[in-house]
Amino acid sequence: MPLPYSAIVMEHFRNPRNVGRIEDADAKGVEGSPACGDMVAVYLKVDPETHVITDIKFESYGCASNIATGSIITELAKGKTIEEAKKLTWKDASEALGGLPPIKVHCSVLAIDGLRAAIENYEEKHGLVKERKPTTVELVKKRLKRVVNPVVGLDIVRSNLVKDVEVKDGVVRVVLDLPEDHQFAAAIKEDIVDKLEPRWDVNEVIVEFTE
Amino acid sequence: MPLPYSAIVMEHFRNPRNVGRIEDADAKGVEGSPACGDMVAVYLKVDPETHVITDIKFESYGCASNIATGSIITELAKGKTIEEAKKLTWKDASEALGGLPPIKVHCSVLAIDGLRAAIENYEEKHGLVKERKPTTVELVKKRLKRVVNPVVGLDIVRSNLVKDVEVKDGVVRVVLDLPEDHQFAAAIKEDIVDKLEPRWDVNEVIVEFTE
Amino acid sequence: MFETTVYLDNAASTRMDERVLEAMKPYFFDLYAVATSQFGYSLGIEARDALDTARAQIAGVLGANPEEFVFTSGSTESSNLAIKGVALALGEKKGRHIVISPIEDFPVLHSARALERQGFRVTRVRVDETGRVDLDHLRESITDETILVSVQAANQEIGTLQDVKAIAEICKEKGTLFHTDATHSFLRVPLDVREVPVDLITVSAHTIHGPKGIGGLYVRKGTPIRKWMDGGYQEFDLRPGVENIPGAVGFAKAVELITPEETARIQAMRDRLLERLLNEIPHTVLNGHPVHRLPQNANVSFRFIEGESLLLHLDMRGFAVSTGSACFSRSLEASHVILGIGGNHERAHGSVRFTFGRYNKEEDVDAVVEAVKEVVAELRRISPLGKE
Amino acid sequence: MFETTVYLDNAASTRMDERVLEAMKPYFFDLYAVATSQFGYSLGIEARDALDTARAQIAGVLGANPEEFVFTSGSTESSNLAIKGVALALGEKKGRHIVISPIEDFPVLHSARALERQGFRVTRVRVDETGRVDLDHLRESITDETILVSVQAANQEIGTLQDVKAIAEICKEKGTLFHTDATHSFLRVPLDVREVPVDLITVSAHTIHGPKGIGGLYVRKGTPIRKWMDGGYQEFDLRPGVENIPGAVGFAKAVELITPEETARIQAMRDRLLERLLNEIPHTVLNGHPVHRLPQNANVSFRFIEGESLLLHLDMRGFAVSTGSACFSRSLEASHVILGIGGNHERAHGSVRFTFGRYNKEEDVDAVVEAVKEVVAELRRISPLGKE
Repeated sequence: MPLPYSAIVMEHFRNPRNVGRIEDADAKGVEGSPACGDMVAVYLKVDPETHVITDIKFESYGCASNIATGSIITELAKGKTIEEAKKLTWKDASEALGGLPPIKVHCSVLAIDGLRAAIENYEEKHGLVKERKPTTVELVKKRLKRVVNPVVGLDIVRSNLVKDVEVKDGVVRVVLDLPEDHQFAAAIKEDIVDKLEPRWDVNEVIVEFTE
Repeated sequence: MPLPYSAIVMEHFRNPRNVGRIEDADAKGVEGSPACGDMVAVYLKVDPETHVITDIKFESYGCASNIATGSIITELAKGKTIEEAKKLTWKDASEALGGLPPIKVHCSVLAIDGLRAAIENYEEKHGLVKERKPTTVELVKKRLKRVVNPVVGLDIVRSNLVKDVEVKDGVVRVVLDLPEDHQFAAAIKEDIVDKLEPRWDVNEVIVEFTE
Repeated sequence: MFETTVYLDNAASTRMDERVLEAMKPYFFDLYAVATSQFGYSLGIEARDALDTARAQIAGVLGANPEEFVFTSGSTESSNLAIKGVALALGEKKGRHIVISPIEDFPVLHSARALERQGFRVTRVRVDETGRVDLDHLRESITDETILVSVQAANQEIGTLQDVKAIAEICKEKGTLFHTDATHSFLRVPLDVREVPVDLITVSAHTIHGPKGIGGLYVRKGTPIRKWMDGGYQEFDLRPGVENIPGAVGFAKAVELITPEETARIQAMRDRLLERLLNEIPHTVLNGHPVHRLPQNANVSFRFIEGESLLLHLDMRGFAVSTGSACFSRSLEASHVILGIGGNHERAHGSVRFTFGRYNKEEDVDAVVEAVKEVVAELRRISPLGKE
Repeated sequence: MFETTVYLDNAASTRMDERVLEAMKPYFFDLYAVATSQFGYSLGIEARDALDTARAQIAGVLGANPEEFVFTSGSTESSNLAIKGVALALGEKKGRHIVISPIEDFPVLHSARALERQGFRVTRVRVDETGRVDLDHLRESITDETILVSVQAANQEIGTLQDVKAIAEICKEKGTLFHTDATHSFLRVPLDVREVPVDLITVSAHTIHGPKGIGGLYVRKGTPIRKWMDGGYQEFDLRPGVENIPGAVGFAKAVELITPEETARIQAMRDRLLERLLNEIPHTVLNGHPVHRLPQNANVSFRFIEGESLLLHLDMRGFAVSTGSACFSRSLEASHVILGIGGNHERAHGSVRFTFGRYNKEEDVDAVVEAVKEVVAELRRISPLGKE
């Protein structure tokens, strides 16, 4: 029976590790919202000398892949320096979990984003932030590589769904080669907005369809 | 099981009466053609004094209702005067047969037409023909009452299918309130043409549809 | 592999009744011919007879004449035929405007959208927070160009029943046709075309323990509608294709087997479930109407948690339910029904639908409640929400 | 009531195989859930698994990938989807011209007519007196605006096989899509999409001893086609509606049970029938192609007599056959196929089709021939034709 979730995912879903809050956390990151249907909060304790993550917990309002990814990513981050932890990707989580359904990248990547947000929060608090990069077409495209086209299981850039990108006066315009009433149009659009809207210099994200 | 044909129809279909030719017939009538899929030939022997039909035979190229009607109508006509026989109708045949499917009037009425044609042939040969009536709108409508609308089992005049009739210079134009691609459009059209085209003063029959 | 013991997704599809298969069998192996024209061979005429008998049975429970009921492949096709068939018949003649509710099931919703792409205007009539159509707004929405109003008899997710009679009468008064998708209410909530002036009704067999792949459309005599699927002359020249006679016979048998007593039994189970969930689990809200709802449907939202996770946990415990969460849906979109009645995304994501059928047992209701209580508590423990 | 002993109308529909029902049963009573999204409950995932397995099996015998095959309610719907779906996708973009043969079955013939009413141009390519398409005329007919060529693989009445490969290659060369209705040739005449560049293929279960109410459409990957029936997101978002999983599983089982040996056995019976009829009954002509024809099909015209009467007499003797006579057809029109290959009305009215299947027995062939001889002689005795 082709279950969408691997045995490891199911195990982490049933018994998620590192669940809860750290009341005196050194940093906290929250990604998503009830409105988008998935939300992850990540709490960190970091050794101020070594920048090693000594404790990490997460909370999840989301589906199985979201919960399992929160569980595994906190396991992977624990004991790493924040520099190392920053480099953890969806692919790392997916590999550790024995695979994640591409159609659910949307939900699972949120846990990685939560970890990154917590690390950024730590860096900000501790003056470790480098200069803020402005949002360019190139940077947008890089971000869009984290949005998956569920039809083919590839990101929307590599699967040639992104027809055009424009950045002007804080407005990002993305044109997708997809009919507006396509089965996954709304989900992909939401994902794109989620990825770009939090940028410091972005006021509006417009997603357009070719049909 | 709702068989379309009554037991009497089936009996006459299996064992048709009066089948064959009369080689020295006094008159002969043929209606239909292989092209329209039904054809009936009726042969008569008539007593020249009493005008009583002393012998009658028929041949049929047609479906069961055509064969059974040929069988019954020859039974009914035998022994009658030609004046009496002329008055035999499809209804008489249908009643004697325990009912005929309305959808098949097209085929069964041909046998009655065959009998009438044979009688007309006799009248012509023996100088009994009255003045030929010209084709008028009224006469066309009367004839159209012999064309059945299979959808409702009523004739096309009474079922309000005939929207307009025009007679001019030997051309009869009939407008039907029916889409041209209706299931029975072709069959009804053919029937109308069959009924009107043989008239002595009709050169062309045009059937038009409203859609 | 998990063992599902309690199936509570009877709105999606139902277990077929063994008696339905028994009724179908002769048409697989003995009377397998197509229904010929009446002038065909015996086997075909007997097949036609079976088809006509099935048709008469189903039409009968709607108070309709046999020739007012055509078989289709299911309710999706029925609703396509109703909406697009009327559009084909009247779009040029009368107008290019239709009215639907925003919480219709996909066949109606997306057929309307297809017409919009062809230049039709579609009005989505207002519904209140329980999903009931605003009758005044409906009345205002109908213009001289309105060729069809399509409002469901019962909602597929939240179970809300519309006042079909009132809607039908408004349509009649305004001189427009009225189609209702009764897929979920058929035989569970009475509807008689002699009392309600509805013109077109979508029904299906698979929601009443009948076979999949067969449904039907009631078409009131004289309704202007054109064939939408093209092909042969079957089904009064309204729906072509070799007739699915085993399906039709199975459908009729399924119709025969539904009784008011069974519906009452189902409603009692549903009532007990709903009462316990709402009373015993905090932050739980009912979706849909408290009174005007399908007897077999319960739909609630548990705050702070997401439906797919809840569904998966229940599945591991042997209970099959459905959710309006985006993560569960094929389109990854949250339920348009819950959003359509003014609910927010959280309410949609946390919504769970329990629908009962013939094979549910009274003793399972409490087991479901206990499992839901446990799982909701566990997921709330994990959730970042609802804790301040 | 007559007892039909020998059924020779397998082109209309076939007796279902008992093994097909056995394969379907679990999906009536155990795995009756809908195929949920992959994130549904176990029962739904198992249902999906069954559906996918069935899909892979059927796609496999066409040489196709599973995701290139969608289930429909039958070949009528498949052909509607193929023709109208391509028209929706390309009508605005590329052009409004399609090419069909004049002897297509009703779904293709009438879908094309429906497009004509919407302003499409339809070219009906010439066929010769055996029903084979004139390939030069086809080549000339395809213009830059041609979006689709739809030519059947085998004719429903006269059994003529088209040179599907040659047609496909012409279409490919000309850059137009090619759909073929293979309802009657499926599995009886090989067709592999890896060898033949066809884009869309209509198939059905009920002609191969499978269930009624289920069919399918092969859609080559990348083919521009739009959803035609509106509703949910099933079948790769190309065909909505609750999946008929028992039907799909039965279809796959039926596919599995067809063997080349069986086809050879059927052809041998057909050959013997045809040989005897043509040799022993004067004024009898073969309809269709003597060589390029379906192995299960025999079609002859007996001059001077009408088919319905012949059919009825054969029925009384226990033989079920079909005729192109107008009196037999639902529309009271003579066979458009026989007229389309240049036959006259008499030839159409006197045409009789004998189609064989799994349950025919060798020893019945001679009995059929004897009965036909008797009946033809009797009807010719009654007939006014053929006597001078």
